[in-house]
Amino acid sequence: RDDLATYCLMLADDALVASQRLAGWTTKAPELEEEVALANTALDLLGQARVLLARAGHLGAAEPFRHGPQDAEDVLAYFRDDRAFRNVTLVETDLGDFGQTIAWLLLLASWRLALMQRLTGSRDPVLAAVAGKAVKELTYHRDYAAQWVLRLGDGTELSHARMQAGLDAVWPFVEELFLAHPVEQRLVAAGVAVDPAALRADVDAVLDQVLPAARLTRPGRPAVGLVGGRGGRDGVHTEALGAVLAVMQSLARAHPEATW
Amino acid sequence: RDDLATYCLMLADDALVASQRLAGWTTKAPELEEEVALANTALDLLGQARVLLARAGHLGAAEPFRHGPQDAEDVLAYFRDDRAFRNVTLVETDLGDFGQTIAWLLLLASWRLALMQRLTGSRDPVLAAVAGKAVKELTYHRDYAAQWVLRLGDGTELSHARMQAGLDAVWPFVEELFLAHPVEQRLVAAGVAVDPAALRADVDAVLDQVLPAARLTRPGRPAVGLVGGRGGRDGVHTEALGAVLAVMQSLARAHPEATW
Amino acid sequence: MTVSEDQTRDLEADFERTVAAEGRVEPRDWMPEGYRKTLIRQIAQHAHSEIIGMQPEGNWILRAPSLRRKAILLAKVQDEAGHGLYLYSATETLGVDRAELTEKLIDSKQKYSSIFNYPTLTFADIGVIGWLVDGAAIVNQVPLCRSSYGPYARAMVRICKEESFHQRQGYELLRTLMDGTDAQRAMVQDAVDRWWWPSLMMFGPADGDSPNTQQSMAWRIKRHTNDELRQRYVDMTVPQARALGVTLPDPELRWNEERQAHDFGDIDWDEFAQVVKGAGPCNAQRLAHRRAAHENGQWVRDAASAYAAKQARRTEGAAA
Amino acid sequence: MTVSEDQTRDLEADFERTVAAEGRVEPRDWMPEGYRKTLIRQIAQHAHSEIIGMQPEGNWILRAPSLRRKAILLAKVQDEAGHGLYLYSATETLGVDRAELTEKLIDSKQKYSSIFNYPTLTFADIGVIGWLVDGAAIVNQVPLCRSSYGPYARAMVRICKEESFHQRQGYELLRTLMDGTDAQRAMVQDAVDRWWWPSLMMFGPADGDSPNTQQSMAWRIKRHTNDELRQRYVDMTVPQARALGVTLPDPELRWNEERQAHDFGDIDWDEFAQVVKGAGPCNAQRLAHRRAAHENGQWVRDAASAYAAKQARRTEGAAA
Repeated sequence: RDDLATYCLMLADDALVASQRLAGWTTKAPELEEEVALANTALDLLGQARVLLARAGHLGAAEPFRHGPQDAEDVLAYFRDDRAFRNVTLVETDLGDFGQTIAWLLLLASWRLALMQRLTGSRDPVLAAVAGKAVKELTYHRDYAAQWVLRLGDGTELSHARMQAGLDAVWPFVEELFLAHPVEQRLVAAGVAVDPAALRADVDAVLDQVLPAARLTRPGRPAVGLVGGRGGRDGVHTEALGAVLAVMQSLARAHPEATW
Repeated sequence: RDDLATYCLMLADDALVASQRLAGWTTKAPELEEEVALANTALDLLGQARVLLARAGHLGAAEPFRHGPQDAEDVLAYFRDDRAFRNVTLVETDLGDFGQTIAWLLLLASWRLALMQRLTGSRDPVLAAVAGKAVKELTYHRDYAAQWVLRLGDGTELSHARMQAGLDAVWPFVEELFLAHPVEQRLVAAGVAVDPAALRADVDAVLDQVLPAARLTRPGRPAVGLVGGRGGRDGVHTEALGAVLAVMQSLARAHPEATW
Repeated sequence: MTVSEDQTRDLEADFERTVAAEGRVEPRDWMPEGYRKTLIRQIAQHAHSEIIGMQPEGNWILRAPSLRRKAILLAKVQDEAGHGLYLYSATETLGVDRAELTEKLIDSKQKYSSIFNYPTLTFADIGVIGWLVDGAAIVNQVPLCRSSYGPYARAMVRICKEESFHQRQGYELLRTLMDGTDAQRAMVQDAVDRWWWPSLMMFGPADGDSPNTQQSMAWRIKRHTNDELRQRYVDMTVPQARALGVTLPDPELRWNEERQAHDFGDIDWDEFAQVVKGAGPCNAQRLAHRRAAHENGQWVRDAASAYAAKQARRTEGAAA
Repeated sequence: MTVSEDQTRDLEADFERTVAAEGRVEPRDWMPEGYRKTLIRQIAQHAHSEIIGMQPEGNWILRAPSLRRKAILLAKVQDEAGHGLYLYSATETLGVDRAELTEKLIDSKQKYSSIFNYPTLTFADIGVIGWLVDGAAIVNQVPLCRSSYGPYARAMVRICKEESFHQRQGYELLRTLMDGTDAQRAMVQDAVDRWWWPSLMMFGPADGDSPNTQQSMAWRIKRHTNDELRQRYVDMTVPQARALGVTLPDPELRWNEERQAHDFGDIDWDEFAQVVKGAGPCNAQRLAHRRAAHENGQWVRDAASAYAAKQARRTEGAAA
């Protein structure tokens, strides 16, 4: 039960933090169509996060952080410190320019899509249902990102360089996506969770199709190291997450007794 | 007494917010000497802010915001919302690139120096003493900024364009520096405060000396308007301040019962 | 092909008949140059307002204090981008494209609603923008659903539907805050104090100072004068304010039994003039933000064009 | 002017005598090429460490939870920039300038202390960096105050003085937190858990794996082996940890009566190797940040040079 709550937090935090990062593009996108598409992607991820946080809340995950009358989803989103967030560090990285954002989205959406596709077969019916809806959304996100990878990679000389630089910048965070946390390992054994290691082939297949068509090179940069063997799933994040949460949580924490 | 506390907050908040903005340059300056100089300026302003906040605290200004055991200066810095900050809006603006930062610093330091020079004659001995120390610091800040305005304005074509653009960007916030708030007006009558309107000539004298030498044009852009007649001194700020304080106050507010 | 003077006269008569009979003018129809220009100016200004209007609300997306409010706000701002898209499409039917209008906006050659030159200082501002600003927009826009120009009228039908949804969400947020803590209630009153007068200015100058109104009404682009709409808005809003429990910041506001309408105080037309001419609290910020987004996106738009051109050549090559 | 082999031999003998007699080598003195290169590499690496080391601490300046701590932290980071300045000046006496070394840092051709490739995750990390990281740095650096190369030795005297001030401030912050709330105490223990092992790695590879140590010691650039210094650091730190009330995360750590020193567990040399070769938690971030600052500042440095050149021409013109 604790494991399941933690697993819900992992999947929720990935979506919540990614949504927060994407929402930072609002009013700054290169074209109105992108404004709409990025906001829509942020909204889809926020929706996934909310269902999963609510589920974690039902399993008791919000209680240690509760000081006021808020719903569990808000207690978990606004009153946990960064060390209690369980997201992979990829989602918390600064998104850089539009090229880097697109690289980030291609990797994130391909990986999460592969995860959610397998999760539709989970023995946990709630997770299976969440995954079913998420698959449709993530398929759209991945295809949107792939289209832009092609346009930027095979567009102008400048866009090619920036697209490659964006891919290089996010690459060190990819390896963590395939590491299994002990909680995941236990839930995989129980038929509830998905083994992250199994997702590598799916992500590779997307990259093998998209990168050559976009004239991009698969980066060779080393993965970021863990801190004493611990990473985002253990609450050991990059320095970026603290700053993201400082902004996100500021108003809610200024009024700990309020609901909105 | 309330007026005096408010006046201390005005002068303190100008320095505190400016210091926070300048501190944002740390590890990002164009050269190590600038790293040291900008940090030093931020430190001087922070020092001025602390003395003035402590004074406001002695006059009771911190009590409405107190929820924990912190010193008055920290209660005032960390537990007031942006609407209770009394700084002019110039200090809260995004500093942009190094050219804009230098334009901002030239204007801020020239104005605050003129203010502090006059404040050394205040009937309030604490303010007079604070001003005496600040004059030395601000003279250095102004001269540092003026030197860079010359280098950038009369450097390369690119630096000239960026220096002019930086000056243009901060210009709309200058007019507010010379508006007298009713609190100031009352304290001017009592011989305690400085009339902001009287500072214009001093600032103009600096600009008349520096701008032509740097081949820069005095901008013609209109001043930013007030909101229903109210500005920073009334707690009506730009959208920038909320974001600055969200970050600045995040950790202190996460531990309202702690001291550090 | 040129058109003779006789033909022009016939076309003009047709146009006048269509408009007078409440018919719709469509893109392929002949229309007077003044009508076309007036429409382009008005629709572009409306489109720009949607796009610039995303900024004051966007200011709070990252800090929205609950996930539900974050989702609502993000969806609303996304809708505004969508409104901008329809409206720019409507101007395209009149022969000007989005890129051209964006340049005009950025160069300050076309305007947007001056309400968006005020800052959003607290989260209650989000509710008040929904209630008052969207409310005023709806009063302005509902008659435009019957505008004589077909594409504009159809865009407005869709936009008005979404705007009233947004207005209800804004009001619901304010309801929640008024039922909340003292600090939340104070936040709402403060926001109302700041937005009330600017919302009255959204209807434009008083009728005596609005030279274009008569022609626009004759062309059935506009259907009511600025002052008529302003009065309708005040009369609609006063009971809502009462229900909410907030005070509108106008000591002269009272019911006039004789007129069966509310009297209200004088608008500060100097402030209005200042904001219109570019010296409002946020004019420089809004335009600089939009300009930066546009310039930072140039390389992306260039890449998309280059890629499309390559693809077209490839398809051609494959077909040949 | 070339130097004959005889002369070189004489100079070399002079140099060896000076070094053996604990004398100081000064910039104008002859020195072997290997000595010069070793010094440049070591001083540059030290300078780079000061500059990169500003980043993990800089991460908390804007969020420092009291104004006093903000001032202390800002002053400390400023001191580090100052240390960078002295050290780059010391390399200039050896014939390489700062710009060249900065390029080498940015291109990953020179290293910096790998400790700065770990993230600062809470404000307690600021205290622990002061206590453990500056503490380890001092143990490393105090002997360098007697380095055979004069400018380096003098820079180190000043730097060590400031470092011990920083170390005391770090310890004092931790004292305050340990006297504070449960959350603050937990924060300190968590930070100690993360920084202890990396701080042991600051002394470099075990003596058996450190090929350059012998030559550096002969030249009196270094005075103790890595393992000697590491042991001194452990022995110094254990009682401080006890006084503070934190647990060092090493179950094998215990006093060895026979050795009159602490035994401690095995360092994870694989992790050390990973971080050194660029795959630590923050290597990419630290270098990208430094590179961005350097590139964004190029136009400013260019302007300063252009202005200085103009001024020089003006002065010349006036003099002629």
